[in-house]
Amino acid sequence: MTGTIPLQYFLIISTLMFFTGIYGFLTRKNLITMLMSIELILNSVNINFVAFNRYLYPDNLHGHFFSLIVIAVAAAEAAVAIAIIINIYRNFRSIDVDKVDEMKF
Amino acid sequence: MRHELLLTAIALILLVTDIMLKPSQKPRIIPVAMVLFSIHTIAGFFPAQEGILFGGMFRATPLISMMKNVLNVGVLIILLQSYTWLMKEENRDKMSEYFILMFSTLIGMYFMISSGDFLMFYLGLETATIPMAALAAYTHHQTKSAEAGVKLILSSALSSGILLFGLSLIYGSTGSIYFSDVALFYGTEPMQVLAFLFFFSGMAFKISLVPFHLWTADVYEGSPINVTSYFSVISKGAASFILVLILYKVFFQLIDVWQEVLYIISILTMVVGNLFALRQKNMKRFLAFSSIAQAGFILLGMIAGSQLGMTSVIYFVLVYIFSNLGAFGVVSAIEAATGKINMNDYDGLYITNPKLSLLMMLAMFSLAGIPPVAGFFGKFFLFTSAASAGYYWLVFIAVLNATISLYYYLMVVKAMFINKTETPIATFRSDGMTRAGLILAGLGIVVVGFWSQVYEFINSLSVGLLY
Amino acid sequence: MNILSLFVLIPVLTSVAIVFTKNMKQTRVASAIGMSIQLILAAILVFLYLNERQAGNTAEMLFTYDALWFPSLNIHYAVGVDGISVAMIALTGVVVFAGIFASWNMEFLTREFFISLILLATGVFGFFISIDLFTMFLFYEVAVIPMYLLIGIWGSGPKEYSAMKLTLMLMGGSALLMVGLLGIYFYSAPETGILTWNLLEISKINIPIEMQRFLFPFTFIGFGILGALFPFHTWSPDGHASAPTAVSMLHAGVLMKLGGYGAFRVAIFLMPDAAQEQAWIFLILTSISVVYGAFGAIWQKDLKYINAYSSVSHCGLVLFAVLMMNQTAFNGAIIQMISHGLMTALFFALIGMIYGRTHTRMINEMGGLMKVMPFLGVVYVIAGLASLGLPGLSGFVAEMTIFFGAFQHTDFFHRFLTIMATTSIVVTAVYILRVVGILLLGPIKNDHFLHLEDAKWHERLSTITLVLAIAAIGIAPLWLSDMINVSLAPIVNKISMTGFEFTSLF
Amino acid sequence: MIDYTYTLLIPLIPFVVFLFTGLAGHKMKPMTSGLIGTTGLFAVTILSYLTAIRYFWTDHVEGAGYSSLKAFEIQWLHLTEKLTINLGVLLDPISVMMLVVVSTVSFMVHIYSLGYMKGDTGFARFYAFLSLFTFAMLGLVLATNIFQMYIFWELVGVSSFLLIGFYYEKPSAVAASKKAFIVTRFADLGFLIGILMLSFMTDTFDFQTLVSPTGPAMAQAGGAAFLGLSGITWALIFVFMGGAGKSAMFPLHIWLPDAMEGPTPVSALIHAATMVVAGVYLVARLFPVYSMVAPDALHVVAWVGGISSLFAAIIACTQTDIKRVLAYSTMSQIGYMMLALGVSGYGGHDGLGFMAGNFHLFTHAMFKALLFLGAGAIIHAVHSNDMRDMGGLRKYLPITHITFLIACLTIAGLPPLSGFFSKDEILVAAFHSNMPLFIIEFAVAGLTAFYMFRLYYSIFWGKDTHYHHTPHEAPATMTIPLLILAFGAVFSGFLPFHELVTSDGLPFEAHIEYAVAIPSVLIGILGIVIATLMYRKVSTSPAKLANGFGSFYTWAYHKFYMDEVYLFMTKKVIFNYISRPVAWFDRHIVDGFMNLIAHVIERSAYLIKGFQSGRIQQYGYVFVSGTIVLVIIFVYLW
Repeated sequence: MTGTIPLQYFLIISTLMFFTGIYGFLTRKNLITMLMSIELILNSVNINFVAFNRYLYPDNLHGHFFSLIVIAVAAAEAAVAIAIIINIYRNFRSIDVDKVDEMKF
Repeated sequence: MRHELLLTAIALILLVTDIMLKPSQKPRIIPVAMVLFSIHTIAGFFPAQEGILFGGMFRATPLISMMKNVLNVGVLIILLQSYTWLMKEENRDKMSEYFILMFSTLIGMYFMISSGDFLMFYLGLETATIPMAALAAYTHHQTKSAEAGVKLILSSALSSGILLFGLSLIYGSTGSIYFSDVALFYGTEPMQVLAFLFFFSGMAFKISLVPFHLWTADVYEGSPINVTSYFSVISKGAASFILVLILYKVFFQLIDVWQEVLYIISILTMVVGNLFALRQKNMKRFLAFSSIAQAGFILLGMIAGSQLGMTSVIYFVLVYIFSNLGAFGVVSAIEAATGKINMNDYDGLYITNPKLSLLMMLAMFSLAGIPPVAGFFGKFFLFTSAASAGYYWLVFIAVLNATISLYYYLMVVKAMFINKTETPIATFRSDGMTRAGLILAGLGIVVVGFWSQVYEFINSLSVGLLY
Repeated sequence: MNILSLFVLIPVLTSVAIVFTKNMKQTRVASAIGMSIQLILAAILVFLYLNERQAGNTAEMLFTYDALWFPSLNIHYAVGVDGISVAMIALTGVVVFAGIFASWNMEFLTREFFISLILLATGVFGFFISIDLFTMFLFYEVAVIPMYLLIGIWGSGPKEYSAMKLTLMLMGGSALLMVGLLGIYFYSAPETGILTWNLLEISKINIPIEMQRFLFPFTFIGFGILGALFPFHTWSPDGHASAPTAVSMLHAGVLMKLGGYGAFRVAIFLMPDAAQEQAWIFLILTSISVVYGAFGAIWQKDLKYINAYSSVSHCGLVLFAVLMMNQTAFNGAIIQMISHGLMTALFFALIGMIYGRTHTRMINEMGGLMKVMPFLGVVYVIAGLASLGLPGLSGFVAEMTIFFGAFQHTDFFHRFLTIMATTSIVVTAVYILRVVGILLLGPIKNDHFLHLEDAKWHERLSTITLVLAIAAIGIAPLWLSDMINVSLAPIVNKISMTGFEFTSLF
Repeated sequence: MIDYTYTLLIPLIPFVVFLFTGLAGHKMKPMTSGLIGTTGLFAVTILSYLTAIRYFWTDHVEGAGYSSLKAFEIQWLHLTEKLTINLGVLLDPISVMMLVVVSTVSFMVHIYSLGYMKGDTGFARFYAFLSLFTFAMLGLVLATNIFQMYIFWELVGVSSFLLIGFYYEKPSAVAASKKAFIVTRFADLGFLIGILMLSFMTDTFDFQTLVSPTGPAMAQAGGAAFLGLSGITWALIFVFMGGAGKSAMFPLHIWLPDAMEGPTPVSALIHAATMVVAGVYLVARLFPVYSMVAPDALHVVAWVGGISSLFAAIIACTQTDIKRVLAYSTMSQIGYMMLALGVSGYGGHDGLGFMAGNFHLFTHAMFKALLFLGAGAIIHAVHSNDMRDMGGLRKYLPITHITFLIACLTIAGLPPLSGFFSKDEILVAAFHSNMPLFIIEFAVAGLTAFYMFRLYYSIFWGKDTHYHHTPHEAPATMTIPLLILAFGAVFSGFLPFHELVTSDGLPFEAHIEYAVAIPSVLIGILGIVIATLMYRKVSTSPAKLANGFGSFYTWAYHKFYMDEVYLFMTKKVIFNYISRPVAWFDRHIVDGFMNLIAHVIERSAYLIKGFQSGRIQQYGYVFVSGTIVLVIIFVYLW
């Protein structure tokens, strides 16, 4: 395979995505946006898996399967999360994360 | 595989039954679920086939089925204790969901414990977590419950994200996701340590170790009490089981690293958990923090990396299930009967409800590690395990923390036995199921310690590093 | 059934019986019967023990029974007694018996009270019969924890604070102890042998000296806290002051002895090398406790505080003697434990009875009680005289044995400390006579005291039992001392086998 | 060996009587318990006399010297391999002599008290205590070893405490009993330390072994030095400290005058005749050791004795309470005895002082008991202790008057009364070995005569006091003991002490040395004459004399402020500067530290509560930071 993009590029991208996701999770005030940040994290993981699989271990398919499963699980997670966020909206009339601090200390 | 199949079948049966029942007949689901689950629990104790499935993704050993049985017992007690609460009007039309969600998470845990590779592990983990968020938000009309749900789902998503990132690095560095292969290729290179730490943070979140624990108290407080007790014993127990398994099996090369990690984290966990628990007035929150501190103790068992360590962890979880469910059972019974949840509501409880108070006292003593109840044995073996690896100072700090924890456990005892009040909780009588749950927990607290066969049985199944 | 196991079984059965009693009368009768059986059993044990020794049985421990409990950790339920434990068991039997009768009129939650009290006794008996470190520790904690309820529920004054402080400090002590015991366990098999908790087996090997250096302070202080080692003694005044009568009796009388006994049986016996190296530190601390406790007692105004500080002083003497590490001093330490157990129990019983009548424990609010309650007055004086070491009563025997044991060290450091400790006998006289003078003698200060009654039958029974025991030891100490002496031989041998010299400060 | 095992009964009888009257006394008629006690003592007296006669005369082989023999011994406690505490009966000249003294005086006091204490509420208790004391004192006297002596030493201390505080409702009596006990206890501490040192140097407690010329004690001469004195010297000085405390030697004497708060018969028995001479007896017991290996300690004994006797005599001249005068006189006389032992040598005529000290002990017991019992009769008659309330009593109390006069003459040392002989021997002994002490004692002899006759005249002559009730002579139970003791006081001087009680058991020749005897009698007479001039009639001369001495008189009147010094030491220094700070330290520093820990934990619980802010993002922030910190530690720092 000539002229391919080096593995490092994928890793850099995925790392950037990972930290972007974390940054987003820690700073966005909207619950939905936070959820999206989490998707970023999960996707960075997927990139990792796929890239590792493709570049380092082309003999097996573990990474590919793993990323598929992660996508599926992420979908399930998002579904439940959004259901709960809707519930939050019903109760708090807002999806601002800072409002959701009734319980503390 | 029997555990998983049976439980899946039960969940399906319940689902179908629920569809067929008329709204007025809904409560019938409870006895059905109870009976089925009891059968399942008992069936779990019969010897099962050993071996591996799916090319090594799923493993069944006597040790693993023992772990599942321990969880089953806990869940059974929780189900029994939930009866009064479930029978409330507000829960009438979603009773079966309670069981189905709970069983789903339990199935997830089974798979997690049985996993032979990280993929199965991750699947199990998420199967266990996602329905749990739904359970936390079960009483959806309560803001607290909703808040608990969102806190749990978001935090756990973050933690699984980080864990997954760790897993991807593990895969990258070893080329496999099978435990046995990973163990072979794993070394102490920086990236591998990094990957391990990411993985560990994710697991620490599940066991709620400091500083990954902050969600715990809020979620515990917001969730319905029986769900809380489920979180605090079953979920935590399952996570501890798989952590100890993975540490011993996969990361044994990193033992020097993770022993230090556990050293630091366990001290932090015990201290912070205790400090927070000291000032809690809400019983649920109080038990939440106390369970954080307890998690710190569990690490003391793991740190040994030996058969003794494994045994002590499993045994402690068993003891802890009984003790904590004893405490939660009482809190739950009282909340169900009176709606009171604060510690000072318990003033003078002994005069009006002596049996409940006695059980609560036993549970508190057991949690604090006071003989002759089981908690003492559990703690003692954890400490023995840590000492066997030479961590004497850690043991010392841990026992000091146990002393501090005794302070707040005694505060509860004090409220019930010593404090005087004009308006104690009136005498009440719980229904049969709840009482059965309480008695089961009480029996466990008293018997499991003295009855050394329990420990010896677990020990005969346990193994050390690299089994 | 092994006779020793009965000592644990009977209290448990008694507690169970109490659960089924219907009213206060039945409850206390049940407790009294149970504890009387226990006392008789203790007497039988002493008799059997002496018989066995007479018959030439030279085993280190007699009446042993050994059942494997947790095989994987080699934990046994192992019991056995030698002269020392027999003596301690007899002491416990007497004090518990007296304690039951001293709390005859407990009206509030009677059943619960007696159950907790008897549970406490179970722990104490269990501790003394154990030769397995694990069960020993287990019983140790069993004995400590009912204190919280007993003080917290039935106590007086700042009872909650005191109960909490006492429990937490003692549990802090067991934190140290836990480390010490675990360390001992993991070094109990030198080469590749099987690790063991059994005292006797561990005593046959030598724990590596580096480990001893590390573990000895843990173990010794751990037990020392319960033995009121300065500066970890402050739970004692508060705890005693708040505790109800029988609890103070049991606590000061036998529970504090667990500390001394453990320090001796475990810390010194198993780690003699480190003990000899580090003894000087603790000797300084204990001689401080001896004198300091006595001076502290002078200034107190509350009867129970006086007695609590006096306990600090007397228990300090126990540890002091234990650290002197020779046969005579050990012997003295054991006799002092028994003697102090009896007389302090007597004191607390009397204080409880006086308090029950006058409703105050402040000595300066009382006076001339000898006139209105001559029986209690006389017994109080006897207790006081025993405490200040009058010949013919037990305290004298104990103190003299200790002083003579301690004086065997020929270096200046040890002799100086011994002489310092002996000064306590004067200070003790000062505070005892001060109390007797203010409390019992002189004119009656308060008219309403004129109508107080003297002791009732159960109070007489309780106190006379203790007085008889005190006098018996005081008048004929030889049998007790011989019984202990024989059992000390293995311990002294082990100490002398180690070639270590005492470290002394100067 | 002649069988003396029956002597075991001598201490045991009073013990049994004590137990019986103590436990059952309140159920009997008071007089019954009194009679039981007296009967018991009668038996003891008979046995004692029998023993004395047998020991000194019938069983004695002429010219063989008196050896000491153990009539009985059992093991009491086993201390070390070498040291064993035994209890037993030791008979030798001094113990037999003391046996006679104790039983006689105690018997007299028992009879006397039948009258004196009649009608008192604590009559039975009184007799129980008396029996206890007698038991303890006899046990002390018969001790075979120094530790047994210490045991009974403590027991006499406590019986003295009980008897001084007999009137326990009187605060002054309570205070006095406390003081007596604590001061002697302090002295006993010295005794104990002395025993500890002595026993570890010699490996024995046994008197016979200790005093044996070939025994281990004798090998200790020289020995390790500390502050220039050998170890055994220190040990013996400490032992003497115990003796000095019990015998009220300066500066441990302060309890004795206060002890007069006890009933007068008690003062006669304990604080005049028996217990207070225990110190002398102790030194006499160990005399060979003192004399042979620790002459320095013996000098201490001599000087303490001398100073005490002078000191007490001076104070006695100023006191007005008759019992206190007698108390100081006792102290002074015991000083004499101590001094006699202190200046004595060992063996033959050198042991004159030893013999004289014991002789004086014997005669003093008779006349001092007589004086106290007489004083008791007087107090019984006028219900006051103060001589200023008395006067002219010779008309009302004829028997008391006569016996009291005899006693005064005896103590003043006029021949041929017993006091003359014993005191003369002491002066002779001092004269030959230590001139400064002789001069002191010589002066004290004059002072003694003076203050005794001051007392005598103030009571029986002087002003004619008006009494509320006409004083009347005491009943026969009280006067008969007076007469018997008077007989003893007069004739006991003729006992051949130099043949019976000597330092080495062998008799020696003693005769009156006129060079010493005549001046001493003269100075005694001089004292009497001065007292007669000043006090026979009411006159102003005493006041003038007092003024003449100025502040010295005031100092003496206030007993040289010794009480105040002690009070300062105990109340101020020990209570305020030791005990109180200790109590404070304990509460606030030691306990405060424990509370501080609790407080810190609680504070920190509040300080960290901010972490639990309730915000998911903050939780996530902590989570991520936690991971990063772990990574930094384990990836980069590891």
